[in-house]
Amino acid sequence: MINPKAIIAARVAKELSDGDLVNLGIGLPTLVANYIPETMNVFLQSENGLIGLGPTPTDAQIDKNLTNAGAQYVTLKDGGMFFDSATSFGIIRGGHVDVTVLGALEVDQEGSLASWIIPGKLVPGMGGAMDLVVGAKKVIVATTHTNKGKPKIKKRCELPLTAYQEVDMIVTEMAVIEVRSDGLHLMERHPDVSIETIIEQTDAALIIGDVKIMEV
Amino acid sequence: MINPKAIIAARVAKELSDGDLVNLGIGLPTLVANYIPETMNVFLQSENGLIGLGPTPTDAQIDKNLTNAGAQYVTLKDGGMFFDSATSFGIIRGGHVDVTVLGALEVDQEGSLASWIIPGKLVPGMGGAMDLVVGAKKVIVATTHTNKGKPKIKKRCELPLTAYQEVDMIVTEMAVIEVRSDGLHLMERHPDVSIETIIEQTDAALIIGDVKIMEV
Amino acid sequence: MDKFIDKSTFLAALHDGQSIMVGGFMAVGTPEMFIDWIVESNVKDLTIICNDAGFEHRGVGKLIANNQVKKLIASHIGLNPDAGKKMSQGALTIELVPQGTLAEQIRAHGAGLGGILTPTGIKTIVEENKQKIIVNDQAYLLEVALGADLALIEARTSDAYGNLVYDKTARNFNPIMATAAKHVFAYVHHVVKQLDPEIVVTPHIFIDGIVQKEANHD
Amino acid sequence: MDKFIDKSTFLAALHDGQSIMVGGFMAVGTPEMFIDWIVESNVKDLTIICNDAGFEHRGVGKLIANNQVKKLIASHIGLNPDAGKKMSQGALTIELVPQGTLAEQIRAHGAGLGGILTPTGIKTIVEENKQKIIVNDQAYLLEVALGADLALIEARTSDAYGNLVYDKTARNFNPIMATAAKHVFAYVHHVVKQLDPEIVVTPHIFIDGIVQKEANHD
Repeated sequence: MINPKAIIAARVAKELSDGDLVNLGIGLPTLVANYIPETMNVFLQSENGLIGLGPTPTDAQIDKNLTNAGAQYVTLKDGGMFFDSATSFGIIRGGHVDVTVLGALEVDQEGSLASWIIPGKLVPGMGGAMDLVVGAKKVIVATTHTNKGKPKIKKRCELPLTAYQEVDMIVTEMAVIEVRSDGLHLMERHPDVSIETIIEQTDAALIIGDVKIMEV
Repeated sequence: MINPKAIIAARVAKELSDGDLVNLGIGLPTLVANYIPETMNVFLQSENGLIGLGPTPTDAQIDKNLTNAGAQYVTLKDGGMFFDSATSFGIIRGGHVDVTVLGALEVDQEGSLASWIIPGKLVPGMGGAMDLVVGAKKVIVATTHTNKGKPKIKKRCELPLTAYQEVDMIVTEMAVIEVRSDGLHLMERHPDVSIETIIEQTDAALIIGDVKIMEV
Repeated sequence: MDKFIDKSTFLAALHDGQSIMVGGFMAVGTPEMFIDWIVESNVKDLTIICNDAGFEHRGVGKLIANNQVKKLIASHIGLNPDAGKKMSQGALTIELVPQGTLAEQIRAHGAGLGGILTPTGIKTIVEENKQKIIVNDQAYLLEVALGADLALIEARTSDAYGNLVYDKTARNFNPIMATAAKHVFAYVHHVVKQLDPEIVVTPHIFIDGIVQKEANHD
Repeated sequence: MDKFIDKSTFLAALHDGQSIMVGGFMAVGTPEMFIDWIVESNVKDLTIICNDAGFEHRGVGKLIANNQVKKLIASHIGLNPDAGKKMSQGALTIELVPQGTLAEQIRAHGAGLGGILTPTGIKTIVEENKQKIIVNDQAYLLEVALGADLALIEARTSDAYGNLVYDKTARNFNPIMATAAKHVFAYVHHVVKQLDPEIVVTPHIFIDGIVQKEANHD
């Protein structure tokens, strides 16, 4: 498993459909854009005020007033447009975003997510994450399965929450997990990783049915 | 007193100042625009979505998509612009309108106004009037002093209210009245109308101090 | 991803008992062709949400005249005596809402808010049966979000994606209604390949179907 | 009606203890010249309302670095370690607000609303000390309107009246902040005689003073 992030990003991309409006969080989720088939019309939203995020600009194309929510330079695709922050979060909170993909410090078996603060240690703030997780139709957490061996998928989040019971799916380099009302269903495993290993690296209880092999 | 409406409109116009944003209601208040000095920059707002209302168009200038809130054709002045209804009432409710001028069925000595319904008889609806009266910095009621001899300026409105205690000034063809916390102050009278006549035609109590003569 | 639809697709989206938001202010900015198609469809028991009742032969007034409307939510009905008459006869329920409140209720639904606190209507009959909330010593009415099954809007120009811009005061309620319904159809006067990304008023993601003026609809 | 002001007029509007909204998203769309002038003025005990803390040497971060900020209301401070450090030391109070809530609170103030009901933050620490209101069986937080003494915004172009349009993602919080403060100053890159009335984002009535880039300010 040479590049866990690439595995995760590629697998998340398969969840997107033609015509979807998608918000990709800072960091790992941003990589998902690289795996969307060119034939598919997926519209990327950035909460700082645009729909139609295009590829990273060349040095010559850089416009200092055209950035994503992570302050990286971006481009705008045909059909894209700009709007203010109230409109942007109207789109987000109003249920008009089909899929939001974001990272996690912890995610739990009820679908609650912690991603914005480690009290006393790291206080970046929630930015737009709370609105995105509450507002988007489908919430996908894209994260490494553990933090250097420490499980991130927990029975119950211990850190302050980003949102309560809003996560729909968890994609890691080892597994694809669906959050349902009865708990976490292990849907897919990486071909090189056994179900036992996944259970071992997961604090939360997993419901094991017909586990497919992840396409990697 | 040949034209009461002209007297009222001309007097209301004197309340406007350079740079004011002003909303003129349907009917009599619309006439106020004719008495604003050309040298004065007053910006007229129309709640259907524009600032910069200009004079009535000639037949050749008529654009069916350029109307005021009374569905009359209008023009747009230099510096004017268009916006949607939420923005329009954000401007109104948010206290960004300096003066709103509107008519009345009844107005009372506490500054409450009734202007939108006679139950069982006339139910046009409140339109934007409730927001305008609550939101504007200064509310001027422009009305004939009586309805065919029946006082419109009452001790207390009997009809359902447009707003409670929001009116600042009442301008009629007979008098200029200010609404203060202690009641209605008669500030000016028409040169041809005695204070006694005004008192007689007014149901509300009037506080009489130094009454000036209206410029007509 | 072709959003350009024909009349049959529009008609298939109509059902008895639907709630329909219709853009326009005294019929300025109302998609008249959609109204005519609803009249033709003869669907019944509609709840119409519109700034006003239009005129008897223009705007949503045509739906009232054709007895297709069970309930009208509007700020003003003064220019359509037929609406007042049907209300008096008990044939039409009319809920009158301050115009600014109506705009915010629609915007709130589109923006995922449960409602807003407005000072408008305090100590009037508008406050009946509503929750009053004090913020910083001022009283506000809680006005809840208002959505609909369908929104029918009119715009000046669409690009190939369905981004929209409007024409002068025909803008009015159209952009907010475009955010607040399960399905949104736009009647547009012109179609261009591309719009300047700085001037788009309604992003294409809000629009489900577009009908272009003077396209062949039969 | 000349809205074009100079540096001295700007400086005269600054006072210790003011609340100031500053447009920009990670300093994109932040009027840096205004920030530099505030640093120069050395006013103290400011409450700054901004999407984020900027960077240590860019955006509102410069005011934090210069110890002029008593309280920061923002959604994110991750790119300015100095802000986090000052917070830990107790030298700076930071109130973290979800970004969409911050945007709506500011818009609400500008639009005369007492507040809005949002589902964001329910069952998180954001709900502490806030009123919860149920609408149609869903829980919402009541988030109250947020205004300021001053708003400092950046725009691409102004016309002679002070109507504004913005540049790409430098728009962000600028248009809503322009509605929500007692005095609003805009830093603009270009001035033209006239703007198309259909594309104006901020109507001139919101703007009290404009400073043009590269005008002589001393």
